[in-house]
Amino acid sequence: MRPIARVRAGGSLAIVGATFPLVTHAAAQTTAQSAGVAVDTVWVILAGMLVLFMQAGFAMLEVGFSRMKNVGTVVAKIIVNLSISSIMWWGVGFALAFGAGSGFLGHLIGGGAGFFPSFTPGSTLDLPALHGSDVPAAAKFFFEFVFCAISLAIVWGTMLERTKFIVYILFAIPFAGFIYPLISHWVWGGGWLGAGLGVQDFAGSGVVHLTGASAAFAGLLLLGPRIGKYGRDGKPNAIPGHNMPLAQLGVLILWFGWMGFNPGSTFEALNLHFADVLIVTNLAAAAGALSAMTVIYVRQKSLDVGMIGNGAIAGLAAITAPSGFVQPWAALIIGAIAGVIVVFGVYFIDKFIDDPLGALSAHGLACVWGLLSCGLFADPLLAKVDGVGRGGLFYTGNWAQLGAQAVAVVSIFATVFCLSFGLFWIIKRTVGLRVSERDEIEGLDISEHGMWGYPESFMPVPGGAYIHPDAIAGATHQRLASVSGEPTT
Amino acid sequence: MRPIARVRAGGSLAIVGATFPLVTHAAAQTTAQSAGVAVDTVWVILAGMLVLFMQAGFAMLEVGFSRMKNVGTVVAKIIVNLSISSIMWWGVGFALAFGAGSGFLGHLIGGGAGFFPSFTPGSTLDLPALHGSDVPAAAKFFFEFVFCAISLAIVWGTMLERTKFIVYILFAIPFAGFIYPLISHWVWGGGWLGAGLGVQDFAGSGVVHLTGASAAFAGLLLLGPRIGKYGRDGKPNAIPGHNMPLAQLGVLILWFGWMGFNPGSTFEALNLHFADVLIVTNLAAAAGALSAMTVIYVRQKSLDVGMIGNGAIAGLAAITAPSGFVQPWAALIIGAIAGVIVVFGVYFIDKFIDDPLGALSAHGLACVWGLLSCGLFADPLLAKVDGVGRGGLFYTGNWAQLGAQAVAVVSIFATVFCLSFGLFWIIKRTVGLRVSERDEIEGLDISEHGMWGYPESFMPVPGGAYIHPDAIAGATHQRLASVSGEPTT
Amino acid sequence: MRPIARVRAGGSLAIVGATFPLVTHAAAQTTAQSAGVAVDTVWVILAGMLVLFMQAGFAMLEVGFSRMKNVGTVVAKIIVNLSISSIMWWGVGFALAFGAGSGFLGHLIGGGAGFFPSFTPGSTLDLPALHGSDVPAAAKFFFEFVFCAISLAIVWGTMLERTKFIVYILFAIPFAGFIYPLISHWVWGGGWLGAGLGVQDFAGSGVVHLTGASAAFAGLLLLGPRIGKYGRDGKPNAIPGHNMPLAQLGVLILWFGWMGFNPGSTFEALNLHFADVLIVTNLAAAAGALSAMTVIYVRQKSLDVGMIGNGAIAGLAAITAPSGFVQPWAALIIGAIAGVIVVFGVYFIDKFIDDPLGALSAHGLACVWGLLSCGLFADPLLAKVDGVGRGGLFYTGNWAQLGAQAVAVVSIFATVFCLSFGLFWIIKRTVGLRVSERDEIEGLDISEHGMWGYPESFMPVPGGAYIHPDAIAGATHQRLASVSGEPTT
Amino acid sequence: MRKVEAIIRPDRLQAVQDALDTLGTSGLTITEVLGCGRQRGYTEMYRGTRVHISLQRKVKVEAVVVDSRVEAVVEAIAAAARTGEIGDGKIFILPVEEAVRIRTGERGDLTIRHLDAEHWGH
Amino acid sequence: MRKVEAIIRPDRLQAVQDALDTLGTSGLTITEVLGCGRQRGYTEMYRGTRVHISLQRKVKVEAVVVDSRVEAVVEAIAAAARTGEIGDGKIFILPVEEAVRIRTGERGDLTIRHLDAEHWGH
Amino acid sequence: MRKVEAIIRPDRLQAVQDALDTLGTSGLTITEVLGCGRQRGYTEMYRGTRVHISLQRKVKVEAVVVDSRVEAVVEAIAAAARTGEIGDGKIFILPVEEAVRIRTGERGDLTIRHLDAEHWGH
Ligand SMILES: Nc1ncnc2c1ncn2[C@@H]1O[C@H](COP(=O)(O)OP(=O)(O)O)[C@@H](O)[C@H]1O
Ligand SMILES: Nc1ncnc2c1ncn2[C@@H]1O[C@H](COP(=O)(O)OP(=O)(O)O)[C@@H](O)[C@H]1O
Ligand SMILES: Nc1ncnc2c1ncn2[C@@H]1O[C@H](COP(=O)(O)OP(=O)(O)O)[C@@H](O)[C@H]1O
Repeated sequence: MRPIARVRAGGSLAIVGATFPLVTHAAAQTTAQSAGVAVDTVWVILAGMLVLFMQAGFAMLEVGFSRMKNVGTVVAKIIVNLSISSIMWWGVGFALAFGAGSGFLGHLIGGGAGFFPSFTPGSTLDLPALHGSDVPAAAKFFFEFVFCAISLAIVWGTMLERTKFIVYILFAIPFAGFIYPLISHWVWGGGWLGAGLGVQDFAGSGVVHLTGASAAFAGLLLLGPRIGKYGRDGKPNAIPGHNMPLAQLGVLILWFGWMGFNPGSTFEALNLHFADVLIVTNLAAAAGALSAMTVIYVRQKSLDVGMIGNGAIAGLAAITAPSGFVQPWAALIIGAIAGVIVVFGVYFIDKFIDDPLGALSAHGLACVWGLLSCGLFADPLLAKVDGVGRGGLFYTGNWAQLGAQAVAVVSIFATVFCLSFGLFWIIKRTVGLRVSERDEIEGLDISEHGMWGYPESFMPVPGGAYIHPDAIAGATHQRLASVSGEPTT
Repeated sequence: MRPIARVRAGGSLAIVGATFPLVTHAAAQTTAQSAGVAVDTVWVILAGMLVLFMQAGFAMLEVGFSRMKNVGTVVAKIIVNLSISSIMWWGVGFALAFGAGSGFLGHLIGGGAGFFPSFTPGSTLDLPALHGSDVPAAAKFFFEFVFCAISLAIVWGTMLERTKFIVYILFAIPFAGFIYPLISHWVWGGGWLGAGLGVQDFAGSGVVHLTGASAAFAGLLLLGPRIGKYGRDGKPNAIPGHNMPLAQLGVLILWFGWMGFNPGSTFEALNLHFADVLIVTNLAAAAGALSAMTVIYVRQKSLDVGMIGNGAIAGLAAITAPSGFVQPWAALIIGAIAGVIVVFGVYFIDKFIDDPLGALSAHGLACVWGLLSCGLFADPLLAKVDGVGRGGLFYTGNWAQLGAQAVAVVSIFATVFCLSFGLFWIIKRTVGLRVSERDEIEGLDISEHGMWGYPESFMPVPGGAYIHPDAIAGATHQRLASVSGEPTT
Repeated sequence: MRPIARVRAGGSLAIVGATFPLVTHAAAQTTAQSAGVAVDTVWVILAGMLVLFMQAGFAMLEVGFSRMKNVGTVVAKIIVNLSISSIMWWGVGFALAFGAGSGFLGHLIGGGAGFFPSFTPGSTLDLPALHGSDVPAAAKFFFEFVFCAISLAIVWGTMLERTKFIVYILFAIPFAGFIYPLISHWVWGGGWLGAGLGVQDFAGSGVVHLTGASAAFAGLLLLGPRIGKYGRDGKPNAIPGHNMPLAQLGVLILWFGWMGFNPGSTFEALNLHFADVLIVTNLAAAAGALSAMTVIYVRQKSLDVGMIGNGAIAGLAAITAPSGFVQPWAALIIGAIAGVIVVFGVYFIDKFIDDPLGALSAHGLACVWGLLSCGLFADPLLAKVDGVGRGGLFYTGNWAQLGAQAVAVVSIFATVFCLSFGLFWIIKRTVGLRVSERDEIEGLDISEHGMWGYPESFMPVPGGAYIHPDAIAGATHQRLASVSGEPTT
Repeated sequence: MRKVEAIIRPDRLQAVQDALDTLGTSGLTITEVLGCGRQRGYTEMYRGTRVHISLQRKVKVEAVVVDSRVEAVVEAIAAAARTGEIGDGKIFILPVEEAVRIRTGERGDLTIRHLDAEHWGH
Repeated sequence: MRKVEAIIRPDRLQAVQDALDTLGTSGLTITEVLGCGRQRGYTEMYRGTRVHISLQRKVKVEAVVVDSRVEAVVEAIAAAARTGEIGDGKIFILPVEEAVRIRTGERGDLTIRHLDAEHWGH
Repeated sequence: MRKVEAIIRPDRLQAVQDALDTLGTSGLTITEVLGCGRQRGYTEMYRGTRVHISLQRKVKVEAVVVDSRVEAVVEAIAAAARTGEIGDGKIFILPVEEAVRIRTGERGDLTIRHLDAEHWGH
């Protein structure tokens, strides 16, 4: 609402103050404090928006690596899954992840507060694990929501070109409502991994990416490869997608969005830590792209475009966990190794599993490396700033942090894999995971969505001049005539 | 300018202070206050930038729903109309909408200040309706400008694939210079609807979207359908566009941009209200997408990709008015109903009017619903926070607010429709609205812009290797030879 | 890291304080001051992110103006060059540009500090030229980095469709590591042009765009035109690219990003100057687009889509230098003249040099005009605010500033051109600049990257149903069968 | 049997289809082609330089018909495709020795015998 | 020499190629075409309105073969392309008077003589 | 009348057009096709896996010419299209019984008579 003169912000707050204790508190703060809260909130919301925009990045990346007959379903899926996450996170996910837990159970799952939340300006909720940040509950809610939606997007990025649309819906509900919140609680919500073992996962290599990739792995085992992916000899064939410019636009959008993903995870702007995180993030992306480029060139004597992009994503995914804990030089090493991992990971995984984007490597393997790398490179000073865990092996000579990180890797993978495998198995036995062979060959766009994603490329319209027969001559002229008054015929 | 050491911000402000009273005032503030103003300004500008970026969203949406022969004109139109709005808003629009009005006339139109404005750091203007916000005039100007440009974009989204380019220019000038400012003044600028009746339109379901859709409706009546849209039997044929990935990239960009559109309309960050608005906005989009998906699936047994995107847009458009006034649960209802409205709206309108994107439904009908929904769901507490109107029927049992909203719907529609119809009628009688039938069939890109938007798809270049005959053999080698010194031939 | 309860920001800062003097200083500040620093930092980082996102804009612009056979290499190049800039800027570029210089040498080059920097929350570096801003060194580093990457992107935008990929890598290293930092130091880093002569270049018409364009000019002279660009008669043929929607999406992204480019160059939010800069920037873009549209229409009777976009870019490039110094009315004039310059510039340059995007005009000529325009239109008050130079000729009647601007144009062009020509000459004599004639005709995607950027458009896949022969019948069914448990066949 | 091969303007395709529909034909095959003939290329101005467009977009319509229907089909196509301006295209008649319906293995005229003049194609 | 011209379903192309491969043929030329015949168009519902799709995507396979091989080639194509449902397509046989191999200038049957049945094409 | 049907490399198209231009022909029709023959497919490496490309992009040039000009046209095409490497393509000559100019309804040789050797096509 445009602030009409009679409605001063201060005034309105005062009015509301009587009703909302927290707002009263806010009004009682000095202006300085409220400016501090506001700048923190603007920062967290801005970062969250960038992460939201990463959905467009995933959409373009997946579109680019799909064949033309399957592009409409990709974008529909992105929008539907973003929508389902929005609602599930509001309903139950946020509460299970961050709502106050109690006693021993609190190490496993939250839920003391935050189901179906309402918000008023500046209102808070009982979110013990997030009390360190002064931003209002709404900002915390939003920022955590976009991470959940990203994790879900990672699951689906691997299952392109053969999955029934209903599967996306059926799996998204429990994933956004329970699986992701569970892991999120373990690491960030006061659960046994984060608050307990001091696992370092600054922005979610484990919580977001490894969770997504583990679920994807379970799904892929049950789903099987696209028709034509493996030859009679069992060797993989490439199915190179249709549009590298859009795919790499996706990479650039992801790179841009990651500038919110990691730096926003400071959950505040006042301590200025976010600027450091940003630089570290950017350097890892750069190192990942260059090292993947080099490795693939050495291996196949060509500068594979998609793999350069994969390298950047792997660098970003790997640095996600350590981004708040490491120095730029370490970021370069972490990113460069992620770039190597992603190439060999794609080579290896492709032999057995049909993962069109290489997401299992870029998000799965690279993130395992990222999580572990905290145990090696974490700067003890930054660990203190962030208040989680301790310095890494190379600083302290101590293996403890590395051990904690390994526990996180194993427990996240095992938990998510088992839960997801069970869910996908049930879906497979009931409604099925795959479209029919005929639908797969014709393309999902026409078989599931009733129209190609590129209608003119598939619809017979020679000359590009689609004119319906019924509309020829007579009819057209009549109709045009009725649009009278036009001086130019 | 990089801040050279000798140029401290404070110092420079002091220098300027003598000249600009307001800046003096700023310098006199405590640092705390100035941090508060700065954070508000950063927020408003950030939100405005996101809204500006929505132009790219409209561009991609319209490109996707056009045929390949008409895509260049779409993007040219977006850039030109953004440019015209920029200049018209600076020249007169802003002043007419928000410049102090006086007496009775002030209820109808502003204009006491703000024509051809100049700005200096922190300078203000006499904008009584916006005095509630402490951000400088430049920030207010920019934020209001991007809304005007969106409203204009909505007009044109409906008139694709047959409109003369000159029409875009001729109509944009009075629309951005007068029609939009008029409605903006009525609701937000201190006019009879907002300041008078207390009409609630937080971010412009009425001011921006209904205004755009009403003008579009007038234009469409005079413009007529594309050749081939209606068969000999008068029934509509689908003309499904050419590129769903780009269209849905457009939807995702719009979704992203709407995170600035609604939350930015708080015009401040300090009261933290923007975070709530954001959540409400996101939930309505989600509900809109899912309900549209469900309805269309039930109706035609296919998951129409475009309609899922339309649902998200309808949810967003509907929540625009109530976004500052309602709780998340209400947002879900508002969004879901908008998703239903958009499907049936497209079904119905398509029978009579050729609106390629379904914008009349997504922006027009959904926004009428959005405006009215304030009268049902507005939380009295939030109405107090925003300082406009009162609680809705479901909270208060009082029909007053609903009545005010209905008055807004009718008056905005009637006014904009009549003004626009008149303007379009004049344009039609003078230069004409439509291109010739031949040009329409050949495509607007080649006929109006001299080159296809997809040159390689239309230009005869077998093998994709466009080499001009003149350049073959001799000439080429000669030229290449002149680039001497190359060791590799 | 999610802020776990025990980790209050204040607390952690205090802990660290002992070690990092600057952080101690920060902790000693009043909360108000720290909110001020935070809001400045959020603003600078936000602006920097928008500039980073401009890489996607360049990618789309270049993709759109390339032929389909050369699009993969474009996006690969963007990612690789962004990566190289990231690392070179971290290693040496930033230090050479902004690290304290000393004595006479300090007028030419920096380097007293900032090589391979580490960052901790709020830490500073000895960057005398940037002391005017209170944001931490990490924010300064990031914002300056994105400018370097843009300058490099401008170089390559001109050399599309015939350059060897290795050339991008070989030239990027010295450009990002030395050439750009040199110019940056001269104007912004305390060197002889900025601190010495008081040259006004608010956001880099000279430092970023002219530097990029001058290097591009040198490269183009040695590279030569694409096969087919010039006919036997020596006259240029158009090679119109393949995708205007993506190209203009690029323009819209650039327009959006420029809202960070210029306004972010205030390096602070507290003085609110950035809002003015934003308005001025937007108006110049608008004027550029409209004037280019008008001129091209008058010249060739068609509304050239690409040229409208070029006009917007030219307007933006021109206003970059004066954006902090001029009033809106002047911005309209500066933008409009840039729009004229770009059209005639493209006409003229195209006769001799093959510059696919017209970047030499849009970034080169328009920026020369932009730099000079400061000397004409700079408002003395704003010159004082920015603390650089003085008012322009039209305000003061004094030619001094115009003279300084001219010196900057000449010295930047001459320096960058000579250094770049030398480098490109060496590359040409060693590894060569161009791909072979056969590779150029086949397209760089397949010859250098091993796969087309649009695989389905080039790979023989009739019917769009790519199914590998080996996978037909037997194998497929076998494999599908192994994915057992599916109830639907 | 004869193959009637017509090169026509893309925007006349629908009219040709309609005409053959009315006549009742067994089938059609359509290809997007580029052509040049009397209708010379043209030059567009683009950003101040010329673009030579030497080939026109055309559509090739092929119908294999029994000998007795050749004339009727040729006439129908010619009438429907004609605009009277240069570039209308050509019709060529080629001999065909045999036709096979893949689905059934049938051969000869019956594979391409005319259907009743009902509305195919939409 | 004869030209065997088959209009087939796009998703049978690979099978046809394989069949001809096994048989050993000298070459093939493939064109993407649109067709209509017995297999009538269909109507999709899209946003509540109909989309008439009157033309089907087909692939035209052309092979010029020596007279003695015509029957074998026709049989092979027909077998590989058959699904038994309407829309399988047609095969036409046209006379060819001469063939020239551009590379060598050779003429006549030898330019299209069969290769040994090795695996071409992949 | 004969139809000269040449399958050539895409990047030789311009040379063939020029050659026929010099010769003076009445018209050409060009189609993008895929071919396989002696020039076998190849395998690219892509992200560590193979991509088999079994079909080559070719261009089909069709010119219907009067009998007396067939040899000259074939020679001209062959000369212009030749690179000497495998994959240069083939030229086939097919009988044509009749030609109709749609615009005028004219029939026979005159519809495809040679124009003076002026520069068509650009
Ligand atoms: N001799 C020919 N051989 C093959 N195709 C031809 C021949 N002559 C004309 N065509 C085709 O017919 C189209 C129209 O022919 P054109 O000479 O331009 O017009 P018109 O037939 O009206 O004189 C050409 O674009 C070309 O595709
Ligand atoms: N007379 C014909 N002339 C040219 N093409 C034909 C003819 N009849 C059929 N075709 C082609 O064959 C395709 C399949 O024919 P159709 O009649 O639908 O199936 P079927 O041969 O199984 O009865 C058509 O789409 C069309 O491309
Ligand atoms: N018998 C044939 N029938 C139809 N097209 C053929 C035949 N032989 C060759 N072609 C076409 O000619 C092209 C080139 O032939 P190819 O055998 O590869 O080279 P060359 O003619 O130089 O030996 C093939 O790609 C194919 O399109």
